[in-house]
Amino acid sequence: MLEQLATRVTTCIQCGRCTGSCPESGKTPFNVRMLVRKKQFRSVIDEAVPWYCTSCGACTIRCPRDVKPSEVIIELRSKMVEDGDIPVALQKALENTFVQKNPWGKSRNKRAAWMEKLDFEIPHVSETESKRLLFVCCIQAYDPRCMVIPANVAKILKAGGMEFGILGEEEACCGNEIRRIGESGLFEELQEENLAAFKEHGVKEIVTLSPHCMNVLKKEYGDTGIKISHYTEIVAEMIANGAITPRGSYGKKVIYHDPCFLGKQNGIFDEPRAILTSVKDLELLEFSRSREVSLCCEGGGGRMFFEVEATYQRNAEVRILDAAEKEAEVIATACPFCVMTLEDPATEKGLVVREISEILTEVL
Amino acid sequence: MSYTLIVADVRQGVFGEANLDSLGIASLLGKEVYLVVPEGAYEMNEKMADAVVKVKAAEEVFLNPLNMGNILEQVFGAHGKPGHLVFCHSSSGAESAAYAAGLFGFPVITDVSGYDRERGVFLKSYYSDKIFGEFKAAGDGPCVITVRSGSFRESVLEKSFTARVEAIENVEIAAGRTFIEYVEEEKSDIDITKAEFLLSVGRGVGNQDEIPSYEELAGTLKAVLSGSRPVIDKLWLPKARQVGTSGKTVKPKVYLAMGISGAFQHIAGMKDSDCIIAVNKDAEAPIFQYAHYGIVADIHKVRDKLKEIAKA
Amino acid sequence: MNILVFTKRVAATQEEELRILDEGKTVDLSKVPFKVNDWDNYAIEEAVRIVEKSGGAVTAVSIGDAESDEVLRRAIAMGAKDGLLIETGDALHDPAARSGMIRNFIQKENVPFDVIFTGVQSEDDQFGCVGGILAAILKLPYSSMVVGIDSVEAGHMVVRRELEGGLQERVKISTPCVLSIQSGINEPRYVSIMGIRKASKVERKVFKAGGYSEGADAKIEVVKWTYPPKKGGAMMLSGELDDMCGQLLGILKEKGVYQ
Amino acid sequence: MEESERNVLVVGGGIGGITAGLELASCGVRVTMLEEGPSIGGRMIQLDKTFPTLDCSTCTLSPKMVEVALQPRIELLSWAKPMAVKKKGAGFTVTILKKARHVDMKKCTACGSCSEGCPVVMKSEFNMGTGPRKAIYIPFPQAIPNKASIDKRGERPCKAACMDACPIGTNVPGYLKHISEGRFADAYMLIRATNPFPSVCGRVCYAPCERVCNRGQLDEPLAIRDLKRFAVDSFDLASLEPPQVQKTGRRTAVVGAGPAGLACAYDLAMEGHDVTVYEALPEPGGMLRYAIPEYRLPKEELKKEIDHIRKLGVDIRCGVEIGKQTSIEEIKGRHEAVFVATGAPKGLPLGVEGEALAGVMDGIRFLRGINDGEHASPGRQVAVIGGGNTAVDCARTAKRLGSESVTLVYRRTRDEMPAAEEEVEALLHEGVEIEMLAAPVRFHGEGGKVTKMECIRMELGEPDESGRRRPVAKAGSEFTVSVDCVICALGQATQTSFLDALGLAMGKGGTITIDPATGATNLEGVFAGGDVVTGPAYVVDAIAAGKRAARSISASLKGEAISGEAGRKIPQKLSDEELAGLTGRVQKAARTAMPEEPVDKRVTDFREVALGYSPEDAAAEAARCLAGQIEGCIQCGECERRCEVGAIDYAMQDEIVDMDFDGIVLAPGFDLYDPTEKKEFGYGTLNGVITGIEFERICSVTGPTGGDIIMNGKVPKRFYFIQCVGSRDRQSGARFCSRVCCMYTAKHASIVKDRIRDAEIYISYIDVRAYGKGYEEFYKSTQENGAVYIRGIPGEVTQGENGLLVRVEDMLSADICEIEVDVVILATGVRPHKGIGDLCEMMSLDRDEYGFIKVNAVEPSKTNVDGIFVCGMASGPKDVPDTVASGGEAASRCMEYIAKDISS
Repeated sequence: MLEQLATRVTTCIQCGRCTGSCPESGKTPFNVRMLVRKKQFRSVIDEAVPWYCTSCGACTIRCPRDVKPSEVIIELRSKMVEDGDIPVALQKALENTFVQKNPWGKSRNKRAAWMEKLDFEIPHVSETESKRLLFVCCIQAYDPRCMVIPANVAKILKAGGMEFGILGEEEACCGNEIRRIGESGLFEELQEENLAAFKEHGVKEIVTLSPHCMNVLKKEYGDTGIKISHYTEIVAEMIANGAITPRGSYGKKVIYHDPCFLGKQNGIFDEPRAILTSVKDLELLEFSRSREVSLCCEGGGGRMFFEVEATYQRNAEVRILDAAEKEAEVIATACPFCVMTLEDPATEKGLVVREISEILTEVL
Repeated sequence: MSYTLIVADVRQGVFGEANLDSLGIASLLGKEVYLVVPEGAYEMNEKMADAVVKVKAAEEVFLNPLNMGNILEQVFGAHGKPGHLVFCHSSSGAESAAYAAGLFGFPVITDVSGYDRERGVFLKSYYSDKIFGEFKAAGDGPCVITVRSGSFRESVLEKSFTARVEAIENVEIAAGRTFIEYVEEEKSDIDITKAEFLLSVGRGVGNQDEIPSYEELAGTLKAVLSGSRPVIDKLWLPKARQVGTSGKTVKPKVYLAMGISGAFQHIAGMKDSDCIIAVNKDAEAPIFQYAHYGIVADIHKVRDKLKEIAKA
Repeated sequence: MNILVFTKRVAATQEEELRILDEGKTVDLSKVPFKVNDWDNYAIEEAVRIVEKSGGAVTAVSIGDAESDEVLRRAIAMGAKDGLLIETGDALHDPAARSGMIRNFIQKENVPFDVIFTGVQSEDDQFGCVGGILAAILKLPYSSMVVGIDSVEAGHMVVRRELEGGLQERVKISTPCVLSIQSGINEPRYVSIMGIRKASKVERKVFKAGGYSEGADAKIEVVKWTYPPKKGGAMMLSGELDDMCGQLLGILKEKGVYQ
Repeated sequence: MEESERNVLVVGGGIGGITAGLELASCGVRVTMLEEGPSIGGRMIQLDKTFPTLDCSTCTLSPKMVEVALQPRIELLSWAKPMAVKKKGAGFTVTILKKARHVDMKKCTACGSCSEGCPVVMKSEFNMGTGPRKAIYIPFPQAIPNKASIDKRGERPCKAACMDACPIGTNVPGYLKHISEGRFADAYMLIRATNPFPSVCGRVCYAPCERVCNRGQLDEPLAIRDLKRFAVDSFDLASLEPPQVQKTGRRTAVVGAGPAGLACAYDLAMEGHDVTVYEALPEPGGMLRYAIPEYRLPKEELKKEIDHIRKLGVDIRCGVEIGKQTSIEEIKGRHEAVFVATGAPKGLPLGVEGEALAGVMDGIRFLRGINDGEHASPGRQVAVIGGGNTAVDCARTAKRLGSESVTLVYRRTRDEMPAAEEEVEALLHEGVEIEMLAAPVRFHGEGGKVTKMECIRMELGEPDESGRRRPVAKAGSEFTVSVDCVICALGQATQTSFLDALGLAMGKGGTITIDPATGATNLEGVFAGGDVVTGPAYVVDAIAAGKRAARSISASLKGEAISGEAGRKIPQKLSDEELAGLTGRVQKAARTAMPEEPVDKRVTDFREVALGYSPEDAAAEAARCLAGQIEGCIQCGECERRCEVGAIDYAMQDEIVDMDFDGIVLAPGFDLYDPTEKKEFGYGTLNGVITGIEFERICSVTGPTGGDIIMNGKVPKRFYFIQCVGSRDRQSGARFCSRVCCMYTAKHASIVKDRIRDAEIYISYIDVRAYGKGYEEFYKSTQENGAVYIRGIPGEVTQGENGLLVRVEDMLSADICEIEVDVVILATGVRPHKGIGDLCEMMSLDRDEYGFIKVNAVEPSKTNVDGIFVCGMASGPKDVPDTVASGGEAASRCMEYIAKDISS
């Protein structure tokens, strides 16, 4: 069971830092401070509003009173989920997750289909000595654009001499987004299912591909005793200790976009950059809004599955314009959701979005 | 069992094309073909059946499944029970077929899209066409079937003579259900999920000024214009026209995508369309992986050419 | 108004690649997840909305194996008062057999109802007949493809049926009656896991199917399962612009969307 | 109460401590006041104005500070803090640490010249880092005590052997420090302080400093000479105006315009004396001008240096040959002192048969010809005899003039060659061959022209008096080579015949005998130095000799005794332990190579070979200096050199003393919250985001800009103040209100309005806490003066196109605003002083939940320990008036306590 993260709405002093931090405030009707206020007074909340939250976490990180506004949003959503007041697209994602254990409703039987791209076999984690699990995550198991990521990371880890296995069809959605959508019951089921699988196969260590999985496994699965890392942490270390050396050259100007769940929320800023700077001829640029103040791409908090009714300039587009201004040729990131949201506007501007593992695989 | 009885699919005075499928399977079944239609000015080729039974009743009465029992009883009374009772797999056909099967205790096989004459088995879709079942009625009694539109048209055999005409004079009208009126669907804005043919445009249209000319093409082709997110985001088309996870999920018969590269969210909203045709100048565009037909070309040129040919 | 709604647990095959086993005798569903039939979901939602508005109770009934309890819990979570399971081990492919069993059950158990809702069809077999046959054998008025219930009065309802090409017909139907509910009639509410867990506390009655099979024999049989004819990837149209556009219009014509 | 023997310790010299201390002293108590830093004044002295009257903070506080200094019953110990406290009866024994300030307070006159010369630039704590200070400094002009102190934070990891090795004691660590931190002009001026020829030494010095550089023990020695060259290259000497010196009217003469003579002339001129230099050759510069080839020392560079000397007023008269146009007696008669530095201009003959043949020439003459502009090739096959720098210069020059083959013939081996190693290296690179262990014995000629050279093989025998092994001819090993030119560069001799009339004492080889400590000859008023004394030697030695003579001459002109220079220290090497200690601490880094003209290009002309460093390379190379690895004083000795009263004492040690007190008043003050962790505000990453106290310094008349609000060289127009940064903040562990920020922000806003009329001012607040008399009114008038108060704290500050973008919800309208400004000022909250933990531990004091010293609610200066009282922010946030009140309260409570002690 997930330990209930108690929010502290009553301690809110209405300083407004949350709204000022929020990537959705101003351009959408979403005002997180106001929602907290309404929660304080138990006032009626417009049903459409809580769904704008991208769960980037900036409000919670910056709240001086530890009110945890992003958790307040989850609480509001939970209530709405229980009442069934939930956008249809999200409803579909939840129902799909219920049936197929992934929000896209893709066949669970094809959860390991990404391996077809590999020229080597990855054993089931139970067959490994290290009991080190590569946790693939739904989007990377199914989306054709993202399926290359597990394949690339597998190649890189193998090159670095690391043993690992997968759960294959036994893996269920990590539930990070499900919890953020407010479906706590479903989240618990996923958590139980995954934990049971971890336990059954004696998993000792988990390498995640998506920062979203890492976040939930690390922070919201309770004390599992399992070491959880993002693959960039592992790979950066491999590069540092010489286990792998990027040999090829990548003569491009690359700008790195910090994913919220990797950076802001989990403090992993340097490892992805270390990987990129280890590549010959790669010129690493920085957004003026980077690291802790990186702009959210709006892919989190369920926003991957549905888009709000709003006509405003999307953050992904803002991001791409910023990248173009810095004369970047490639936008690198370390999160599949960021890849998906950034790619569309990037293509329009003639820029390329690459997950870090894609760049590394190219030069390995 | 010497004949096949077809219940005609009619609506608002029109003898629909779908009847050709009923006539087609009847030809395959190889027995005399009887066609039951309401009396009225229906345009049809009367050489397709051996006999046409004209029911002297209003079309609405004919289409009410509760009345179908009485009509059929009168046919059976005159000719005995048919070998097969054929309906179109349409809104009314399927309704009346089921009701009739229940009423007379006939076996029923619906949505038939094939018939193996040798083995006498009907092919019926299962699991959204992922599997087909070969079905056969138990026993030798009459069997109700509904046929899938477009499945048997080619098998229609024109008879060498005009069908003989019979009539049913009085139909007992059931009280349980009465027709009130036809309702055109509300047209405040077009519901793209209901359209059979969508012409969908994407980022590839380039700019807003091009939109009217695609609207024009949609008009010419009698398609409904829809769009992918970038087009909606830029307010070139109203939000209600958006196809994709953030817009509507559509399953038209034909989805003609022009200048849409095929973002994942978009694909999710249209992949179940019966027929997807993609036009894009980028041969590598992901949409081609989902399309049934593809054209690699400049979409504006294709647009102009289509208009030109269609108008000619 | 008491509404009896039939709900079925079906294989969620949309994303699956199905395999036929035993030379066409069986379809392998062992690794396929199950879910509630989509049309039934709309039917339950509509029923619940009616009773929420004008009183009465919704009773959900499912024919299937013990696992079908899941769809009953779901229906209860949506607002049904009771859940009844007619437990049977065999898959009933014949709608006539299903309908017969339902008639026997209703009559034998004296299940009270004012209206019976079914989904237009079930996702697996796509017969779309249970409602129609059931109405006929219960001698009740029937309407399928219901996309709107405009009014519910004492003794009758006014409903809208979906026809082709965006056309609808409005009919008056006297109650009791059987209605087959078309998808899109409403937007079914989301049923949260918490909701389902709460629903689990409501008792569901289980009846063994064997007691209701008299006169409900199958009238059709499956001879063999086959795969659909293979479809390739995108067929790329080639040639000059003229040719390609000509072919395109040809396809449109063939698909019946353009004359 | 009468004068008692009561003693009270006051810890902390802020306004609280000052108040308490003065109160106690005025009651006859002896007060010892400990201040941890260099001066009392605390936070208040950093403020520009005080609230709400906008009185000048310095004007209010500095009289009180002076009172502390003048109050005879107060003993002020700066750089001091308590280490341990023991109860002793009703009183306490306190162990006090007095940190060494390395300046003798009794001697220091606060003249400031030490700070002026110090090469170590640090951030001024007083100015909150908005301005610089030096490693030796007085924190601000009103400081009490007003004495310099040295910020010596670590032992210098090397021993500055470079300075000891340099004949003119160049402050090498000092100028390297300047270069490593980008202050190239400062570096140049520091070099110039002891060296009138930086440009020459930056090119041709033999760099004894590098030979002893202790970095060499770790990896490679610093490129000290090349860095000097860099400093020279980055400075435009022509733009340097010579200092205005007080003329003495004393007349001095220098004979010989070589490096020794000119160095002497320069220093004499700097002392204000009239100097006339007599030079026989047409141009000044001596060997620098006539012997060193252009590719090593461009004439233009030398000319700049000499021009500067002329600019100083030195009269250089060229083409004046003593004994022809004038005589030495005449010169001596016209001047009060004469420095003879005529060098060693004469080439030594080889003394073998055939030396008179055409094609056999003297090296010095050859080079002089080239330097005069002759560019004819000396011959096709050239042999250069000798192994010194002159020989090497001759050979490389011959190569450049197009000689097909150039061979250096040397009696010993390469190891014994006196020429600089890198010169020999360059020579080989450029294609000159060295014929070692060979010496010419005879030249053969045809038609009076040399055609062949006969040599004999040598072998090395016993070492001679120079320590080098003596070459011995191997009989019968003669061999002959074809040559058409032989350049002899065996050595040089002085030419002193024109001095004969004076009767100078002469040594062997025609050199003048002097007192090596002073440069004085046997004749009064006549000094000598350079090659004429030593025989041919290095440039820097000549400069040193000139400087030494100038010092002696100056002294003699003033009538002072001529004393020698204090004995030069012998360069020290690192011990093995010292070296081991360094190995872990200092990252190894190779010496940065000096870029050079490629060989194929350079041998075709006389362009300078060494190209000079880029600023980046120079800074990186200079940063290798071990002295620069420590923070604070690098012990370069510059202050010591400048301090006229000898107050500098590097060796001063910390002191620990025990003292007895009857009571203690604690006033350690507070710290300000460091907003770096609030990344969203960009403090430390965005230019223009500063804290309130930093802004206070920028506004202050005693601040780095003298009170003009200037940031990044511009007057900012748009200001954004963010309140409650680190206050009422659970995340940073301080839920309390800091009490002062609302009002100091209002004060800042009104200061800005006062100084920048058209300023736009935004103030983000949660609620404005303006309690008490005059506060609310002040807040109101700030608003009325145009400061826009926005209810809501910004979520983030980011870099916008034309400034900083502040993103904030204006909560009264729920609008999200993005406001572009030039400056964002964070009203950081207060925190308990970082030393308070130690203090409480040693005194067994309780602390409250926030870490302040816990006090009794109704007697707010009483701690849990009898006899220890507290005032000011140490017990919680207070503004200035409250702190003053609490200081008084603490003093009276303490008086009460010690009086009880007396009466009992």
